[in-house]
Amino acid sequence: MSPLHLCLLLSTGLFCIGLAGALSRSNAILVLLGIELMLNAANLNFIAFWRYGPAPSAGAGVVFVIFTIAVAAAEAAVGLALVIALHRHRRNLRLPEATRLKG
Amino acid sequence: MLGSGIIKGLAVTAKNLAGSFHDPARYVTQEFPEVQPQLPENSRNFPFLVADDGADPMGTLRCVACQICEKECPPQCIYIEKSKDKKPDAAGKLQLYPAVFAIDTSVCMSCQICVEVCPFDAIKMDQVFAIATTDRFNGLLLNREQLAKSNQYYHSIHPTEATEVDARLAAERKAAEEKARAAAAAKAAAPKPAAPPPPQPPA
Amino acid sequence: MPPAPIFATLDPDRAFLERAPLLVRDFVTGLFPPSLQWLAGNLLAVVVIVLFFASLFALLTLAERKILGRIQNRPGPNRTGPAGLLQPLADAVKTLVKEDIVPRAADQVLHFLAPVVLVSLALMAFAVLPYGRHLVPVELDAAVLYFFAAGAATELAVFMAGWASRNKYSLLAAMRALAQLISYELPLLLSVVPVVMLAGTLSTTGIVAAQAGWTYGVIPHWHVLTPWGAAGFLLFFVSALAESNRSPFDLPEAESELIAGHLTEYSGFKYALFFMAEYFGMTALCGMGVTLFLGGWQAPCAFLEFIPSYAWFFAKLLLLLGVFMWIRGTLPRLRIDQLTRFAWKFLVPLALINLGTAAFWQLSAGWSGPALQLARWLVALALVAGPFTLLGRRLSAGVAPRTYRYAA
Amino acid sequence: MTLSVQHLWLIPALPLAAAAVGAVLPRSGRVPAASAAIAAMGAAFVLSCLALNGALADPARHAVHNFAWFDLGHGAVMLGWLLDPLTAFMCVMVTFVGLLIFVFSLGYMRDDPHFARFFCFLSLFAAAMLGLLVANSLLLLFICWELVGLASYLLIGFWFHRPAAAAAAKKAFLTTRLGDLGFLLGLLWLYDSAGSLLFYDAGRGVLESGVLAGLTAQTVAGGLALSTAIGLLLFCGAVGKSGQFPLHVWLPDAMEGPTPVSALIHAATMVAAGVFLVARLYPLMAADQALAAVPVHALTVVALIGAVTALLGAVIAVAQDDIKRVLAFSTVSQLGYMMLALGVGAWTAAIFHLLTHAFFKALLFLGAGSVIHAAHHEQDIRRLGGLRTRLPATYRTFVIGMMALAGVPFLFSGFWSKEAILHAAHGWTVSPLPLWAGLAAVALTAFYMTRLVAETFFGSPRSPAAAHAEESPAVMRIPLVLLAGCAILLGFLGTPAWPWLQARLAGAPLHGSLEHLFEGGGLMLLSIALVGAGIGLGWRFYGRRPRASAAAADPLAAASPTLMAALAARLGCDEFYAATVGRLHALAAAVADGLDRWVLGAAVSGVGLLGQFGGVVSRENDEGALNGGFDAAGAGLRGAGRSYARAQTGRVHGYLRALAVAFVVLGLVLLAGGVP
Amino acid sequence: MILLLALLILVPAAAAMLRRNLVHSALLLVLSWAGLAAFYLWSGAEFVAFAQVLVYVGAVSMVVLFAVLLTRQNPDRAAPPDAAARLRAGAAVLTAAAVGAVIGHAILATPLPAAAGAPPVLTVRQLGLELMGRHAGSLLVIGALLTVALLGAVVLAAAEPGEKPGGKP
Repeated sequence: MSPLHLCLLLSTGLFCIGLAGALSRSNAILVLLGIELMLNAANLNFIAFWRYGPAPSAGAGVVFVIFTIAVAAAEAAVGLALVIALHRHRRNLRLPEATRLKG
Repeated sequence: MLGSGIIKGLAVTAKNLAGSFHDPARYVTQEFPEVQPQLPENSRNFPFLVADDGADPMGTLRCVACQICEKECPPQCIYIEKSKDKKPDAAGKLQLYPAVFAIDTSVCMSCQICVEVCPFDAIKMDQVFAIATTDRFNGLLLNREQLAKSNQYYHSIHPTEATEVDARLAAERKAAEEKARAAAAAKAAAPKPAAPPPPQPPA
Repeated sequence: MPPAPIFATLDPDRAFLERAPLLVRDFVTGLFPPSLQWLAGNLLAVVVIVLFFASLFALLTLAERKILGRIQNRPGPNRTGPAGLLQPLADAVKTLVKEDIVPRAADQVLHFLAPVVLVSLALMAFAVLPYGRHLVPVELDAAVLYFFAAGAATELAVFMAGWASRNKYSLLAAMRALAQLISYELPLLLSVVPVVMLAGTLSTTGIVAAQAGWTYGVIPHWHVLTPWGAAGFLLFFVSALAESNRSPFDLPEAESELIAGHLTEYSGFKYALFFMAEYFGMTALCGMGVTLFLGGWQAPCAFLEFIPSYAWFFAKLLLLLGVFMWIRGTLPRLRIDQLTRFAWKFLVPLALINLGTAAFWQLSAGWSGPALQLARWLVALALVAGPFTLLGRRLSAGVAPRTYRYAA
Repeated sequence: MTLSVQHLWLIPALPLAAAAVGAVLPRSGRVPAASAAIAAMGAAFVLSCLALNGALADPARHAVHNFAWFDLGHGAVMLGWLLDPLTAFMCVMVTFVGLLIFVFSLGYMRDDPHFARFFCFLSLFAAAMLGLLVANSLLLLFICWELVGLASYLLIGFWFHRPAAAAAAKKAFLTTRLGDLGFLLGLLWLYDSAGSLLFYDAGRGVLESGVLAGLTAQTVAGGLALSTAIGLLLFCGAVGKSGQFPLHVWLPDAMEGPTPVSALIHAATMVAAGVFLVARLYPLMAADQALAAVPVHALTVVALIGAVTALLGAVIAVAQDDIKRVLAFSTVSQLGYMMLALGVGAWTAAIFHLLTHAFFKALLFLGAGSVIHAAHHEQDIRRLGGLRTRLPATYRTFVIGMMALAGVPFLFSGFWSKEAILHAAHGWTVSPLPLWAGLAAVALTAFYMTRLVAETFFGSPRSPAAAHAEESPAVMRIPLVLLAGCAILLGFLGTPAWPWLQARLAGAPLHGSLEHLFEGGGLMLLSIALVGAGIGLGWRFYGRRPRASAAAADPLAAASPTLMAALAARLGCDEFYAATVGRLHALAAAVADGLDRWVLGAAVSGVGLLGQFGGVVSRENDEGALNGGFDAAGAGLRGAGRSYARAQTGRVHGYLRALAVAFVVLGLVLLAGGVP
Repeated sequence: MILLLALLILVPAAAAMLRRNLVHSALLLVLSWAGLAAFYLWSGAEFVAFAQVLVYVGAVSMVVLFAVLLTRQNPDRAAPPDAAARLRAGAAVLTAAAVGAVIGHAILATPLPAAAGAPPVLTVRQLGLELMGRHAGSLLVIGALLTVALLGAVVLAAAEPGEKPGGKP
């Protein structure tokens, strides 16, 4: 098993933890954090492939991670603003009860 | 412009910083144990008992243990026990004297009420301030011997006030003496009818 | 730059004093077997940094108290040891033996971790400062980023301290402190960006190297001596004051009003650690300011190069720290609304405009001839001074000097 | 003085900047918005003239300036500008006509509260059109193409508070979108097979022989050459944009927009875009001509669709009563002519007709606008009449436009361009249908235009509005006069005796001599005779005895009521679409509905996936149906939508879980399928 | 080394998802993010590592903590998990395990190149040229996205005009 395998497995583990958290927790903040973890797992993959990939000098992996981090920051800002708005309207953050947008 | 005030302020403090090294006006601290402060005459701290004679303070306390100060003291820091016997005071009159006179300076609040109420000018305010001690229970509880200070000392710390007090005491004593002399004279003249008493106003 | 300096100088790379720290390092690492020498070198750097800055911290506390005293026409601590030099030691002993009180409801682990995290993060920032010609503990390509990353992480510790105390005032104060730290991080970073832009590198050694050289041998090429650099330095300096919770931005602690804010529930050595971290942060920020704007370890004049570079660095560092103390002795504390308004309505716009000024400076680098040079300076100065005046006028609009009716 | 190709972008950029200015101005910024738009258009016109000057210096050359837009994989996506006589002539035409329309709008839209917004949209529209013209990349062309669609949507629906206008805008947008779907597919296919979307790129462009040879060498399903298949897909876009049968239904409805918009859309820009596209891609479309073994040539399809459209439009126009609708169907018909010309191989003739048509159709529309403006927004020709004396300037210019459109011989531009097309159709060997359709349309055009003029301007006013009409202000009259002049003069640029325009467009040397003037004299005589017949018949029916009142029956309808009713109903195209496509959609929606209800008891994730699938199906149906009737579809759509909505529980976890499960299933399928 | 890093990343992450106290969760996640930064550092992606610290440890964590406090998440008052929550947790773990199994199998089944030598060197200058050159368009888009997201967040989180600053209890 090569180090790349290990890195990818690590990323899988992180992704699954994030997924399990996002699915199981009812608190909107934790769901967001779970999603952040999944994003991080994706970043980890980019770096791993950049590190062990065929053309590391290209730097595309790193650039992509930088973009992902920026997007994740934006996502966190907007997501948490939504959380606050949700709290303002419902006085709690339990997602299973937030079904007002149901069609 | 924004910031000009800040610069002015910085200039002031910089002047202070630099001036503290050469300008005595900008370095006002007196280093205490080495340099004793010149206290102004009106400064006061804790009470002490005035003794007329520094050589025998216990014998010449002005205090007659009337206990007015003990009663008036707001934080109740004065404790007095009267003597069983009497001693003659400076005027030669027999008076009680305090067998125990204690002030707890950890309680005293330096209000000077005791001084104000004392009819005998026996308790006055001291100027000592370095009375720190390592024993916080007994070290600050001053007894009669520690409290008694001579009239000279009183003169040295509050000269104006002490002179006034002395003058007043002297005047009182003189009045008392005169009165006593008059009384004595009256007593002496009483057997002699030739010496009529001064005209009495009608009762 | 004229090629021939007016004064003959000795080659700084070969001067004994210049190389002395390196020689010592080589000697010490030479005592270890070759396979462990890299480890020994790094450990040595760590030990030297920790010891040096810890003692600098001790001296700084003393110096600050002395300077504040002098500013207030008094001598400051002068009893413990000769001229009060042992005062820090006495303080240390005092904090060490003091009772360590932890509120019963507090989150024990976080309450303990907060000062530890804070100090370690504050210490980490020292790793990338170039202290001298070849004296940089870790040569990083993204050193500036590293520095501010470490600095940003300290906010976490503040939050931990406030939250773990389980005291609502601590928590509120921590949130206020965070609001301040986050607000001022923006102008701080924005004021650094022009430097990075013009030096073309994020490496601290590279930035120092970009400020090398003198015009006529006496005017150094430091960033602070350009219009954008001066403005950037001021912005950096003010933001650094706020970032390190120094007066007049010391609201988070505000000993006299808030019973030390998020530190209320701390006592003894933990409190001392917070104190230490504050000084470390201040020193590191000053070091960064020296590196970014004041030419790092470069000597101010060519003929002064015989003084070793690290001496110059520390001289500038101490100068900046002295100014910090001077300001503390001068200015009263701001209110929280004044504080945030100052950051968002004054510093951030100025920093953004300064970015444009720096870009102009960079683009006009090719202008030659006295007329064009003059034009370059005038335009850049106008770009700096105009917004400053206008924004300043807006900021101070409606604020008149206070009149004291009953004061002389 | 010339404009080099590197700076060609300035031409679309100027109106774009004007649009940006208009967009940020407040509602009260009427003067700055209008002056920015007109100034930008005027400057663009000057630049276009400079560009034309440069292009004519060497007409055979395709000057290009290409640059990388962004990197994608191993190559870069290239964009570029192209300057050749086709581009230059089109630019001059668009900017000139556009400028006049802008000026006209000053008067026409004077009282509108959203005056500034109107000019913003107009500028955007012009910018998109000009961008389309200067593009040297099919991708850039497509982008501008879509922008044109967007701007037309905004302009047609400018009076969006009127339901008819909003519906017309939607209809125009969605109908053209249907054609654009083909365009997009063709574009992607072309990129896939040619590896580039540049037209000319030093031998690597898709319109250059090397790439074309590769495209014709391959065949796809049905034996079509690859170039034919791609060409036909791209042609779909032109069909939609140029209002060709069967996607012509949006064009008459687009009359709901303000009249200057109609002039812009029908004369200069939007409809011309389709013709321009085919002309631009002519080498690609014609690439399969050399192949004998293919079942159908791309150009054959173009020619046949053009012929059908030319005839259909002319026939329907006979029975329309709205002044603008008559003109709209005549546009459909004329565009059919152009397509026909392209299809039979005479692309220069098509562009010649496009240019002449642009001028006289703009003239007619603006004239109609002037009539409408004067008659207090009365558009029904049965209620007009007698305006000859009340609006003398409008009448004169309108008649010139009518003569040009009808193809009155020798003096008017329409005659020469139409003649060129008929001549080319005559020479086409594949089928005689285009020629016949063209000739029939000639007669019909003359007939309905005579009807229009007679009904509008002769007789006596048949409504109070018409009776109180007053001549429009000078700002509206001057464009009319200028356009009328052009409608006459432009024809002489392309007479058979001196085909300067065609030669310049084709980059061929000019062989002019007077003896060519009456080349193919028989055909010309026939068409002159047909024109005369059309005008004569029209005058006989409508001119000699004007109708007495608005309610009086149409003389033609009296003769053949059924036919006339069918024509008035536009041959039932809309109804046909409603009945077929709309019903199909309703059926599909019902099926999806039933499926959903049936699945409802199963796992939520299943419902979610099916619902999404059903949603996609429904959306496809939607797009297919919207060009038909909206109403027929509405009920089914609502029902389907309600049941899809049930899958949208609003529970974030549900969505997430469905995603995860779907991912697992996908992974398992891939693993089982042996994909590592 | 990588196992150590994995431990540093996964254990806090898992613990964060299990804790009932939101502040603890957030702080544990910060630890996990720091571990990720260490991983990047180990991989030679220095810049990304510092960016990760700056953005996640410095900024995102702050935003999260602010959100936690602003929404008054009191750990003492949190309801104990009910049956539905337990069911959901079980389903979530199962789903995540299934996803993990599928990906893990896919990874293990893929023959990947053996270890490269030293970590690749990518200086900040190269990275900057890369960002400003080939990816300049994307950089602009990201910048616009960030701006819009920030404005949107401000609009979303700002108190509505009629609302009192403190809000209702």
